[in-house]
Amino acid sequence: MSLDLSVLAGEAVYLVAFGLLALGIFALIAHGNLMKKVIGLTIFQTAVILFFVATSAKWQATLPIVPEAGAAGPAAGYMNPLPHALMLTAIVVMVATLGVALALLVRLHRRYGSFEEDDLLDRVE
Amino acid sequence: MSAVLLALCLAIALLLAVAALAAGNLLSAVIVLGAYSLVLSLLWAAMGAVDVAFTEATVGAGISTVLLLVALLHTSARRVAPVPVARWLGVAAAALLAAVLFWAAPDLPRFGDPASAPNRHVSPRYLEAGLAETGAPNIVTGVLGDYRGYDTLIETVVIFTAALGCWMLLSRRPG
Amino acid sequence: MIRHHLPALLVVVPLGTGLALPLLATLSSRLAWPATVAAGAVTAALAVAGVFQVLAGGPVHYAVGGWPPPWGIELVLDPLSAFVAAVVAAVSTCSLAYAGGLDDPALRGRLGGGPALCLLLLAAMMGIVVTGDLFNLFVFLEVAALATYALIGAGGGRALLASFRYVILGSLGASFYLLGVGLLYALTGTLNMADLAARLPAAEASRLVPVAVGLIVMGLGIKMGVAPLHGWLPDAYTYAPPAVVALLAPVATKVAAYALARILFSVLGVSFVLDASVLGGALAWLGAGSILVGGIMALRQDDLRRLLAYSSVSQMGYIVLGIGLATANSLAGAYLHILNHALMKGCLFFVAGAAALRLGGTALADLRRMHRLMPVTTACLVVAALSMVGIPPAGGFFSKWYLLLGAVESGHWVFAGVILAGGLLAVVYMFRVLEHVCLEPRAADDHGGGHARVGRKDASPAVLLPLVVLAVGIVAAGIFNASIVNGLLRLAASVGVG
Amino acid sequence: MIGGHDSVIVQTAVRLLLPWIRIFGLYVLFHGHSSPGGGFQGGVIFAASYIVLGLALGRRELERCAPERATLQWAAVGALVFFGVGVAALVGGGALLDYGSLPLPVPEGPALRAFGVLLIEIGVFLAVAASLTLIFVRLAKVAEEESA
Repeated sequence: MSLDLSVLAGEAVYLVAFGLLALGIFALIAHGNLMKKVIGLTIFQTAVILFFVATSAKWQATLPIVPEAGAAGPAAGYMNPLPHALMLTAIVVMVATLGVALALLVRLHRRYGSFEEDDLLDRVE
Repeated sequence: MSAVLLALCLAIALLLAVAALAAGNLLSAVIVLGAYSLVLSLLWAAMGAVDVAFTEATVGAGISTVLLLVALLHTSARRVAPVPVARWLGVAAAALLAAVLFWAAPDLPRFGDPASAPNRHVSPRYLEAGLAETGAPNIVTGVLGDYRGYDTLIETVVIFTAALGCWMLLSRRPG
Repeated sequence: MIRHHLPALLVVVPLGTGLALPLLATLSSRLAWPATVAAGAVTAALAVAGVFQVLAGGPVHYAVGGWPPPWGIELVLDPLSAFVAAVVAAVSTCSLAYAGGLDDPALRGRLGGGPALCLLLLAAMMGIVVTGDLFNLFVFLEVAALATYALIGAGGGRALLASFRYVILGSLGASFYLLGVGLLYALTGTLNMADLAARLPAAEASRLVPVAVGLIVMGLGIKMGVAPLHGWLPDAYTYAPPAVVALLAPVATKVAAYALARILFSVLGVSFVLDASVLGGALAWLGAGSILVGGIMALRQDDLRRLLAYSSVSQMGYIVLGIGLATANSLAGAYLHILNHALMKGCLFFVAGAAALRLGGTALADLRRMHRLMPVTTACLVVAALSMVGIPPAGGFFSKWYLLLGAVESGHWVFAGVILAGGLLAVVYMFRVLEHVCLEPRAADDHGGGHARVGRKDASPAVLLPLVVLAVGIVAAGIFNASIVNGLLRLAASVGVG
Repeated sequence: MIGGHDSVIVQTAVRLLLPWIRIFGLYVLFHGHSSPGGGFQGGVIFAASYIVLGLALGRRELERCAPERATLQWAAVGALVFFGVGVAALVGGGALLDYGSLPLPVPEGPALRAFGVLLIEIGVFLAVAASLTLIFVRLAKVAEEESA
């Protein structure tokens, strides 16, 4: 692999993460449909996770699984495991938030029969 | 890490995110979101974050999609207006956030640089001494379960709180 | 042993009880609230012991799992965190006792789910206060948020929409915070606050620092409910079950304010806030705006709970203003206001909940003749209102006094004016409440079985006891303000100086 | 759809599939020490077996296999296992979650720490599997009531 392409693809990871953040916040604010807001929120949260994982990468490194036998060798040979561990937690937080958000949405829909914020506001009054 | 695979996954992920948000039908939006999660998990596997990829595949592409589908299952209102209501406010917020982040981007450490601060500080100990100190060859398990076990305890509390919350919210009481 | 493990026990006690409640409730559902209150009381006792331990022996550092920081997670009990922990635990215990006494149907039954969520919320707030790790703070923030969403939504109906809005905004805020932490991590490679503080000066020129700080301030600002980020707060406080608001309103937003102060002063340092950036000024203006917007909006409300919610936006502004000015006096004032506002807002929302139960609503018109019907409750309302308005010896006067001193001595006359104007607004909106409370009902309202015939129907002793405790606390905080400030808060305010 | 699939082939295939999904979940749990996976991923896979069960055999069958109250209590038990290990270390003389001081008959050092991690992973597994199953059951139930 030529170095140029790796640099390009590497920097693109950050830029795509930022682009996804922008997309997510746009949907979160602009969409009037609450389900779409949830989808926007999911994209926003995954973009943050993408950013964290990107800080863990090292070219020419392998998975952070150290062979049982022998010494571990230099750290540069393995991906940085800390962001991985953190992002596992962040994914759990994501699905937990999704569960509660959907519970609220399902109850709102049962009572007022809509996912549209405007309809709900009308019917709530 | 393969640069080609990275670039490919990034492009597809971005496309799928746009598609999920632009879809005029909630059912297709949810399905596309599941595909987006799957591509992300591929991306993270390509970056060597296998544990994150595994979790994203089971949770993001799996459970989350199922939960979203169940919530949609019995509703008839699946069509959504393609044109969002508060478009200009959304554009302004997105543009501001993107502008600020792009402005700061040049000061980020180079992607994949083994000498960047996160790769030089704190984490080397996990890799070099983790197996000897925690007995776990999978260093991510060592960090998750031992070095930062407190986070993981609270993570378990997070999912329990969510279950308890759903239990409270979706009980048989009227409302 | 308890002395040594104190920072961990502050989380362990409420957390363990909260997790065990769904099992305990199988034996007897009547045990749920007493167990909850007992856990809260033990936590409060430990937190107060923590204050004395810190005063006697200096800050306590605790390495969870035995791993030294920055590799493991560190808990820190210093003057600031010990003070906030004691305030949060003590006021929450009153709130839990009140919630148990109220026996809100929205939280009843269901395997003790309601009290369990309240305890998990308390555990999460204690966790936020004692942690010395930025990512750990995020995880606790999410536990607190999830418990809050469920508790607000338990009100049903309008509370569902209010809760959903908070889900969206709150998760956005938490994600902003996490992204800010991520930028700092990318810059320095550490998540431990003390380690980060040591490594940041070398990287202060980086563009990542202001962006990260901005994101963290935005994220925590949403959680604090300062204007203009307060969109979720008024509806949530108005429609959530009264027992829940009694727990949320006094302490939940303060914990976010504490987290902001912790990060600004322990990680970035006072000099960064004041000199190296526009941050201090921006925060001060944010706080000042919040004081005025919240106060003016409170004037226009006809419902007691909604009025109090906007008043919270206004009072949080004082805390943010004090943090933004970052002088010794303004910080002491801001921290003292965390205590005072927790006490008085707790007291006021307890009154609102009791009134909702006995008088059938919290619209100002419903409160007529409350002074006859609920004399004890009304007396507590008056004490809290005096504190809110800033009349000594009620505590509220003193925190605003220190804030005013801080503004004047640093030459910020505009902010001094805003503090006074905020007080004036509080006078108007609180006296409007008192006026309704003391009004005789109109003859037209009294057709058949109105209030007049029922006579006294004050809340039950189980509800009145925590209410009276808080009212006494308000006066005590005023009387002992000098010893609190000089003994503890001067130390807390010196965190990050130099 | 949550009323159960009407095809005998689907129902039988799912019944045959379920044990294998659960065994894979347990494998991911116990193998997380040396390969990707662990309590969380294993728990998610285990919960997936109940979700598949609900989708194919119907909600009633699912509620028979995973009654709601019991599921919530299993989630609490899982979190309490983790919590209990942490507190046991504290009682054993170390810091909270310091597995090195767990009062267990395992030789000290990495072996004891690894054993502690295994115990907490079991707690995570139980909590996650039960919590996600409960969230699914509740959502499915309410969504279904709405359409009725």
